[in-house]
Amino acid sequence: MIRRLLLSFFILILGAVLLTRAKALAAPRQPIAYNHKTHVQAGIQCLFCHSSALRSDIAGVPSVQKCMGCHTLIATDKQAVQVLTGYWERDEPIPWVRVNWQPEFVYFSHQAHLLAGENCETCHGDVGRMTVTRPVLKMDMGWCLDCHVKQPENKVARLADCLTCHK
Amino acid sequence: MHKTLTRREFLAIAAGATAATGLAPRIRNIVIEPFVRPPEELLPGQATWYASTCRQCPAGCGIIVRTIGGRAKKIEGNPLHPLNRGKLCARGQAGLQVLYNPDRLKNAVRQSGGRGSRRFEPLYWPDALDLLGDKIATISSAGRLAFFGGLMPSHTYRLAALLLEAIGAAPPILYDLQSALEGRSVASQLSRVFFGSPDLPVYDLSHSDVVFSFGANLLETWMSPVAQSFAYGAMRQGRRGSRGLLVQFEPRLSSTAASADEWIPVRPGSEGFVALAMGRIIVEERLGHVGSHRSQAVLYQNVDVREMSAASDLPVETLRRLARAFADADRAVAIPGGYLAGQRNGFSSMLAVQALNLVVAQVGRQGGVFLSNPEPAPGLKKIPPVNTFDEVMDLIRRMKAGEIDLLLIYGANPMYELPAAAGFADAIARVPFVVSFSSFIDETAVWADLILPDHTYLESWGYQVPSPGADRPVVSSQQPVVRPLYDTNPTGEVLLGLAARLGGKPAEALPWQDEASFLQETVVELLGSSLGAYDARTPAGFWALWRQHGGWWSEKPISREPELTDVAQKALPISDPLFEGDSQEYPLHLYPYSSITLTDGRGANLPWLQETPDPMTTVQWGMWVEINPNTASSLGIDDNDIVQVESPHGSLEAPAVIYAGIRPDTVAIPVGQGHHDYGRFAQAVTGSNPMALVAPVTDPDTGALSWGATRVRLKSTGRKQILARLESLDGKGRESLG
Amino acid sequence: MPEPDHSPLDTPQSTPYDERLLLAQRTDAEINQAVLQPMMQTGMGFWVLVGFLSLVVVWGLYAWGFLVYWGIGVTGKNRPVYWTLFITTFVFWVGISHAGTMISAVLRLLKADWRRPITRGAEAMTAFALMMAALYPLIHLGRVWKFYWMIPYPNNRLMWPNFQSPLMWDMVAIFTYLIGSSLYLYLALIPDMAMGRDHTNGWRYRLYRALALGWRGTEGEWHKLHRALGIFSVAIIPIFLSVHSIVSWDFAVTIQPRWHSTIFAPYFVIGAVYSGLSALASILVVVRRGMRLQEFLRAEHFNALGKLVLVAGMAWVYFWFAGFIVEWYGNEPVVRELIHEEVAGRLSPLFYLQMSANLIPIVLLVFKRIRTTPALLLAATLLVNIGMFTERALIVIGSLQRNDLPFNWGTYRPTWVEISIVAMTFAGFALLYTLFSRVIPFVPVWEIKEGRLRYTVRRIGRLLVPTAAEID
Amino acid sequence: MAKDANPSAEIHRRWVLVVDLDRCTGCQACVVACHAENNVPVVGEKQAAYGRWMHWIIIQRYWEGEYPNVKARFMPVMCQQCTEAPCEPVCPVFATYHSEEGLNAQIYNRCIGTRFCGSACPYKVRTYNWFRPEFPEPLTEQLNPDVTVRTRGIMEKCTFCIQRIRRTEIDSQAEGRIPADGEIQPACVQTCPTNTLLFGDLNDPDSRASQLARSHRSFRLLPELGTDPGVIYLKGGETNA
Amino acid sequence: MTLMALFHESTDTAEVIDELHNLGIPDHQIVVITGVPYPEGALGRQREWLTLPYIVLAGAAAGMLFGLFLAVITPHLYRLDVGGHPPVGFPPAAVIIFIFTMMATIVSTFLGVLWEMNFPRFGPAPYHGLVTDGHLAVIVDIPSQLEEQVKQMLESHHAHHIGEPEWMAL
Repeated sequence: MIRRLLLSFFILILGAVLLTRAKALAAPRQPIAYNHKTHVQAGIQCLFCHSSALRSDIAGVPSVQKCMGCHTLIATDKQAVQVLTGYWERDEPIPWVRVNWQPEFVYFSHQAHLLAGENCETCHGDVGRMTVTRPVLKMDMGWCLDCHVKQPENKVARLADCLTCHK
Repeated sequence: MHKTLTRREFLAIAAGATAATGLAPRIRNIVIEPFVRPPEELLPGQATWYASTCRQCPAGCGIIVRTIGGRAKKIEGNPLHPLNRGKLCARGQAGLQVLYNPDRLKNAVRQSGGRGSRRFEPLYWPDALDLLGDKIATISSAGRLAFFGGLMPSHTYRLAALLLEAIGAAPPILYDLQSALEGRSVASQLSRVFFGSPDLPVYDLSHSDVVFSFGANLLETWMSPVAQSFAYGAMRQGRRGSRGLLVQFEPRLSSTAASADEWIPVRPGSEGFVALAMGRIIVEERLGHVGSHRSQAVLYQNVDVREMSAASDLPVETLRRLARAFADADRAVAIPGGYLAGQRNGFSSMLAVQALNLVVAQVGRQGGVFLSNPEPAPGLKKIPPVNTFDEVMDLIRRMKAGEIDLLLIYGANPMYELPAAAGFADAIARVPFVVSFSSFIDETAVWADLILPDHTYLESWGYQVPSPGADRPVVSSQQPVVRPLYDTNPTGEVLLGLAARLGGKPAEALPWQDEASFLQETVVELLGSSLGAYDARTPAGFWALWRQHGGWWSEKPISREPELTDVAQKALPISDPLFEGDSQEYPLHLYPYSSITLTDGRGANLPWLQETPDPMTTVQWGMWVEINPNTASSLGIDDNDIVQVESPHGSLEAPAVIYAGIRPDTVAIPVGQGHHDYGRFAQAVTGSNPMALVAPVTDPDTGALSWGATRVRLKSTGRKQILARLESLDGKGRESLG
Repeated sequence: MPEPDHSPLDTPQSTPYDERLLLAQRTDAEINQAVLQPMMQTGMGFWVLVGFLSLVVVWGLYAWGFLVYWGIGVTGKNRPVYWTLFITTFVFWVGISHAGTMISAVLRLLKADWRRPITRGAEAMTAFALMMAALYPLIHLGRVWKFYWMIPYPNNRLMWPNFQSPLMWDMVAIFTYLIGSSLYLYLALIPDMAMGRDHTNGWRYRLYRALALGWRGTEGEWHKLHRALGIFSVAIIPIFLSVHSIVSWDFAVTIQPRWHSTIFAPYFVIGAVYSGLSALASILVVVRRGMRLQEFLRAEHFNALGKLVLVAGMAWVYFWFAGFIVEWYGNEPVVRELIHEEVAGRLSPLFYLQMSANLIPIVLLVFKRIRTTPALLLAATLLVNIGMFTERALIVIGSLQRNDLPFNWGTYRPTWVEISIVAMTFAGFALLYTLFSRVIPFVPVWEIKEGRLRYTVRRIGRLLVPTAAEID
Repeated sequence: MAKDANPSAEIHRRWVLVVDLDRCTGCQACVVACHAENNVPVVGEKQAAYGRWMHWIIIQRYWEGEYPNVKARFMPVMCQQCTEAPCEPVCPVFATYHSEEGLNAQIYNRCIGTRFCGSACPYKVRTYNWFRPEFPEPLTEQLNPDVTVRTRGIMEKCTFCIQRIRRTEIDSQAEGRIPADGEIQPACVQTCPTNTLLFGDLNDPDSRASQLARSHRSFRLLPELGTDPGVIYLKGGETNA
Repeated sequence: MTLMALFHESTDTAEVIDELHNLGIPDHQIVVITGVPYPEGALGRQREWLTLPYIVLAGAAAGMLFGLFLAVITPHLYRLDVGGHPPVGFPPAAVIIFIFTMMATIVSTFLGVLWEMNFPRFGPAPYHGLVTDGHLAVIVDIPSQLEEQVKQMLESHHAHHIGEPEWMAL
C-alpha cells in the first residue's frame, strides 16, 4: 500500500518535471514549414528578415511582402512557398507561432542586447543549422541573471537590478 | 514495480501529473502575425507618434498620439503647438477612451422600433446616404431643414455650411452647454461692442502682475484652460523675483478660486457692480500710474460707490483695497466670463469688467487683453460664435409649430444640454425625421430615426482653428492616428457623399471626392505664407509638414491690438440682476457649474474621467449639491444627506456636500451627470442633470441663456447616499493634526 | 451524559484530606479504565457536536475558496485598513497557544504537582491553536498560490526570502513553536499510548500500538524520557516567549502610530498568557463535564489555575497601563486622535467592552468560590477571551483607521467571508479538540500515577496532611 | 556598437520629483495621465466609495479657515520614493526594494499580497488590486505594453514611470549619449499644464530639480518621520528668489 | 534461559533484584519493566550514561549555522537594499539565528531520544499486559541450573506469573 503510494507520487513528480522540460524546449508546429537552414546557407543575414532587432525591442517577423520579395521568383515550386503565396494572394497575415517568449511582466529589448555586443546565437542557438526552429535554452530568470552578473564590474549593479527587466 | 502498478494506473498517474502541473500536452501557441504589407515608418514594437488635434473641447489643443502596432496607446500634448505647448488637461488625456469606448456605435443604424425605442438595426452606408439624400431632396422647402450643431471641428462646419448654403437652407445653429457656461456668445458680443470684432479676447496672463477674474474658471474649463493654466504657472513662478497675484470674484470657491490668492464671494449678479465701483474709485482717486483717467471718467459718471457696495455686499474698504491693488500693478488684467455671463444682466456686467482693463490702459498692452487672431487664410475659417439661446428657442418654436421636417444634429446633445423647460423634448417629437451624427447613443440620438456615427477624432481628418486661440495665428491639423475601429464614417465624407447624390448646386459647392483632398486643397492656401513656422516648396511637401507638425502656426507671437469702439465714450450701463423664482419662496441662488472632468457632460461616458475626483469635493463617480455649512445646519442637512432641490421649473434630488467655500445664499451643482443614455459608464452614476432646474430665461441685451438666474429651495429627504470621496470625512478639513 | 453541576466543588477545607488523594484508593487498572472508558462511549450529543462543527468548517472552507477566486476584495479591507479580522484572529490564536507551554513546561520545571492532570489538555490546546493560527498567514495573502516564495529554498533566481521582514520571523517562529509543542505533546504521550495498546483492541489498538513505538517501560526508557522532557521544558520556554514577541513586532517595527511601541513584545506575551490560561480554564470546565473527569480535574486544579489567570490578568493590566500612560502623555497628534476615538469616539464601545471584559474577571477571580465553581469560572474566563479578542481587534484594525494624513483616514466593515473564515478556525479548533479527546487519553495517566507515588498522608496533630516525597 | 556603450552606467543618479505647490491648480490632468500611462485600473463607484480607488497620484485638498475667509490648498501626493522607506524591509519576498537610482521599486510579479507595505507606508500611497482589473473590450487596446497589467492580490504604486526612464535611457544609449536634464519625464510631469511637476536627478547639482530642491520654499512631506522622500514640495504663496 | 515475574510492590522488586545480584547475575541481564516511572535508584540499580545531551548540543549548533546561513549569507547572494538598512542587520539576524537554533534543539532532542531508545521497534519483545495496570515486571536471563533456585526466591517475594516471558508483538 505505502509502497504503491510512494511510487505513484514519485512518478507524478517525475512526469511533471519531464513534461516541463520537454514542453519548454519543444518545437511548435508552424503554419508554413519554414526552414532557417536553407535561408542562412543562401547567405541571408538574420537582420535582413528580423530587421527591427537593432532598432526596436522586438526583432520582428518579416512581412509577407518581404517574403514575396524573393519568392515570387525563387523556389516557387516548393510546396511551402506555394502556401506562402496563398497567404499573399488572400492578403492574409501568416499566423506564425512564437518559438522563444518571455512572460508579459518581463521587459526585454533586442536592441539593448545587440548594442551591448551580444549576437543572436547567444540566446537563439545556431538557428542557421535548424530545419525546424526550436528554442535551445529555457529562458528563465536564472538564465538571464547568469549572464547579467558576468558583465563588467561597473554595470553589474544596474544589470542585476530587478527594474532592468521587470516592468 | 510492474507487480504493484498496472499500465493503466501508470497512465492515470501520468495524466494526473500533467493536470497537476497544468501542462496539458499541447504545444504552446502564442501567434505572432506579421503585416502583409508593412506600413512605412512603422517599426514592430517601436512606438510611432502622430500629431493631431484634441477635440474634447473647443479649445483645439495640439496632441501627439503614441501608437504601437497600429493601436493608440497614449495621448500627449504637442510640444511644438503654441497653444498648449506639450501640455494637456484631464479630458484631453482621456481621449483614448473615446476611441476605445465599449459603447461606441459600430455602424450606421436606423431605429427599427421607432424613436426612443432604443432598438437599432444596422444600415448599409450607401443605403443610409440614399435615405438621407431622398429626405433632403423631398423636403418642400430648404427652410424646413435645420442643422443643429454643437462642438464642431472647423472643417466639418465649413462643409456643412457650404452644403446648406447650396441647398438654400439656413446655416447650422450652434449651441452647446459648455459654451453657454463659459458665456462664449456673450463674450463675442462684448468684443463686437467693445472692440468692434466678434473674435474672442485673449488675456495675457503670463505677463500680468494682477489678475482679477470675474466668474471665469480659467484654470478649469473656461475657454482654453490648458493655455491659461500654462500662463498661470508662468505668472506664479515663471519670472524670477516677482509673483503674479490672482483674485477670483465668484459666489463659489472654484478650484480657480482655490488657486487664487484671494477669493471674493461676490453676490450673484453683482459682479458688474464691483467692477463699476472699482473703476469709479480708480478714476476718482486717480489711482495707479498709467495714463490720465479723465478720459475714462465719463464711463463711471453715474456710478455711486456706496450703492454698488451695498448691492454687492462688499464693504467700500474692500473695494478700495482691491481697486488700489489693481491700479497700482504694472500690468493688471480683469477677465469677465462664466457665472456673471449667465446672469440676466450678464452683458452689462461683462462690459463693466472689460472696462476695468480700459481704465488701467491694459487693452492691447503686454499683460493685458488682446483679440484672438483672425483665421490665417480665407479657407481656414474658424467656426462662427455660437448662437444665442434666443435663436435656439426660435428653432424650438419652429420645430413645435411643425415648420421643420428634417433635423440634423452634429456634436450636440440638446436633449441633455438645454434646460428641460425649453421644451426641446416635445419639439423634437414634432419633427418627422431626425438624423444624428453622434458616435454614441446619447439622449438626443435616442430620438433620432437615423444615426450616422462619425469617426472619433483619433480616426479622422480635419483641422481646427482654435478659438480664442493662442498669442499667434494657429491652425491645428487633425489626422487619423489609427485605422477606424468600426464601420463608421466621418461626417465630412457623409456631407460630400450627400452633395454628390444631390448633384446640381450642392455637387458644385462640394466638388471634392473625399475629406483628405478637400483638406489638402484648403491647407495649401497657407503655402508660402510669410509667417509660418515652416514652409515647403511643393503642396505635397507642405501637406507632409502640416501633418508632422500637427498644424500650422506663425513662428513669432503676433498679438492683435483691438481698437476701441465708441463704447469708451459713453457711461457704462448699470442694470440690476433679475432672478427666476420668488426670493421668499426660493431663497437660494443656483450655480450649475461645468465639471472639470466631465465639462458639460461630454466626459461622462469615459471611465477615467468618472473615476477622477473633483478637485474641490474629491468626489468620484457622482453628482452632488454644495451647501454652505451655516445654510446646511439651519436646514438640518449633513454630508451625504440626499436633499431635494426645487426651482420654479423643476426639481431634482442629490446628496449634499457641506462646502465651506460657497455663499450661504447659493447652492452649486456640477453639470455632467444624470445621463439616461450615453453608455454604461455615464448611466452607472446615480445623478441628475441640473438643467432640469434652470429657467429658460435670457439676458435681454444679448439673448444668451441666463443659466445662473434661477432661484431654488432645499429640502432634506432624510435619505442618505454615500458619495465616493477621496477625502476621508473623519479627517475632513484638517491638514495637520497638530 | 453527566448531570450538570453548578454547585461549587468541594473545597479542601470542607472535605477530609483523603478525598484529595481519592486516586490513592484506586488501583492503576481502575485509573486506566476511568480514563479510557469515556473515550470509548460516545453519545448522540457528541456526534451532533462533531457534525455541527464540521459543517461550520466546510462553510468556512467554501468562503476561503470564494476569497481566493475573487480576490481579497470580498473581505471588508480597504485603504488604509489593509489588515483586519484575519490578522486579529491570527494574533488571538497565537495568544491562546501560549497557555500550553506555560502550564506544562514552566510548571514542570517548578515541580508544581497540581499541573499533572491538565498538562496534556494544555499542550493539545497549544498545538491546535497554533494550527489554526498558521492558517491565517496563508488566508490573508493576496496570491496564496505563491506562498512558497516565503520558504527559503535554493532556486535558479538566486532569490531568497527577506529575513528582515517580521513576516518571515513570524513564519519560522510559528513553525518552530508548532513543531516544538506537537513533539512535546507526543513525547509525553508515548507511555500512555502503550497503556492504551494494552487495554484496547480494533483500530484503537492499531493506532495506539503505532504511536507507542514499542514502548515497554523499562527503566532505561523511563529515564531517557525524563531527560528528554526535561530538555524540552527548558528549550520550549524561550520559544514561547519569542513567538508572541515576534507577532507583536509585526506591528511594532512599522511606524504606524500606536503600533510603533517598545512595550509591545512583553505586552503581547503577557496578554497571550492571560488569554491562553483563561481559554485553558474554560476548556477544562467543558471537557471535565463532557468526559466525566470530575475525579481527575478537581477543585485544587481550578483553584490554582484561577490564581494563575488572576496573576496574569493583573500583569496584563500593568503592561497595558504602562503603554497607555506613555501614549497619553506623549500626546502625539495621531495617537491622541486614536485614544480619543477609543475613549469617546466611534471605537468607544469596543474599547469599553475590552476594558470591562478584561478587568471584571480579575475582580471575580479574587474569590475562591468563583475560582472553584466551574460555571462561574467558565463565565469569567470566557469573558477574558472576549476582551482579549477585542483588544487585538482594536490594536490591528483600530490603529490602521488613522494615520499621519487625515485625508487618508478610513473605516472598516467586516464581510460574511471574513466572519465565516474566522468562525471556521474556531470551529476547527473545537473539532480537533473534540476528536482528540476521544482518541487520546485526555489526562496523562502515567504522570498521575507518578504523582500518586510521591504522596503519602501524614498526621500532624489533628490534621492529615498530604506529603510529597522529595524525589525526582 | 562597443561593449561598454552605456555611458550612463557610471553616473549615480537619484531621481526626484519636484512639486511646486504655488503652481498646482488641482486640475487632475496628472491623475488621468497616470491612469493612461500605467494601466491603472478603474474600480467603479461602489468600490471607490469604500476607499478602494487605485490612483497612483491623488491631489489632496485641505481647507483653511471659515467662510468667507476660507482657503483651499492642493497637494499632489504620489509615492514619495523614500530613501529610508518603511515599506521596503517589511516585505517578506523582496517584492519592494530600493533601486540604486533612488527608486522605491515595486516588482509586481514578485508580490504575494501581504499588504504589509501598505500598512507600513505612512503616506498611504500604495494601492492594492482588491479584484481582477476590468477593461471591457475594446478598452484593452489602450493598455500600455511597457507596463504589466496587475492582477488581483498585487500591491502597486507610483514608479516615477520607470518604463519611460528606461525607454529614454535605452534610446539615448543607442545614440551614444546620456539623457539630458528634463528629457526624462514621467507621464504626470509631461502633461502638467502649469508645470507644477518637475522630474530630475538630485545628484546632478546643475539639474533644475536639484536647484529647486535647494530653494527656500522646498520641504518634504512628514519630515519628522525621517523617511527622506524623493518627492520635494515647494511651498505655495511665496515669491521665488 | 529467560524468566519473567510480576510484582505488586516495588519493595519486593527491589529485594528480588538484590537477591539476583547475590546469585551473581550481572545487572545487564536484568530488565525491570514498570507502568510508572520509579525514582532513580528506587529499585537499586545504577543508571547508564546518556548521549542525548550531546546530540541536542550538536543539533543546536547545526541549527545555529543554518540560521547564520539564512540571515547572513543569503542576503549577499542577491543583494537587494531595503529601507536604507544594511544587507545584514543585527536585530533581524539575531531573531532568525535564535529561532533556527531553538528549532534544531527541539527536533534533535526528539530524534535523539528516539535514537537512544532505538524506537520505533515494533518487533516481538518480552512484555506483559499487566505492567500498565501497575505491576512491576522483572525479566532476567539466568543459567538454567539456577532456575529452581531463582523461582523459589521469586515466589518468596510474592512474585506471580513466574515463567517464560511471552514475546508480544509491540
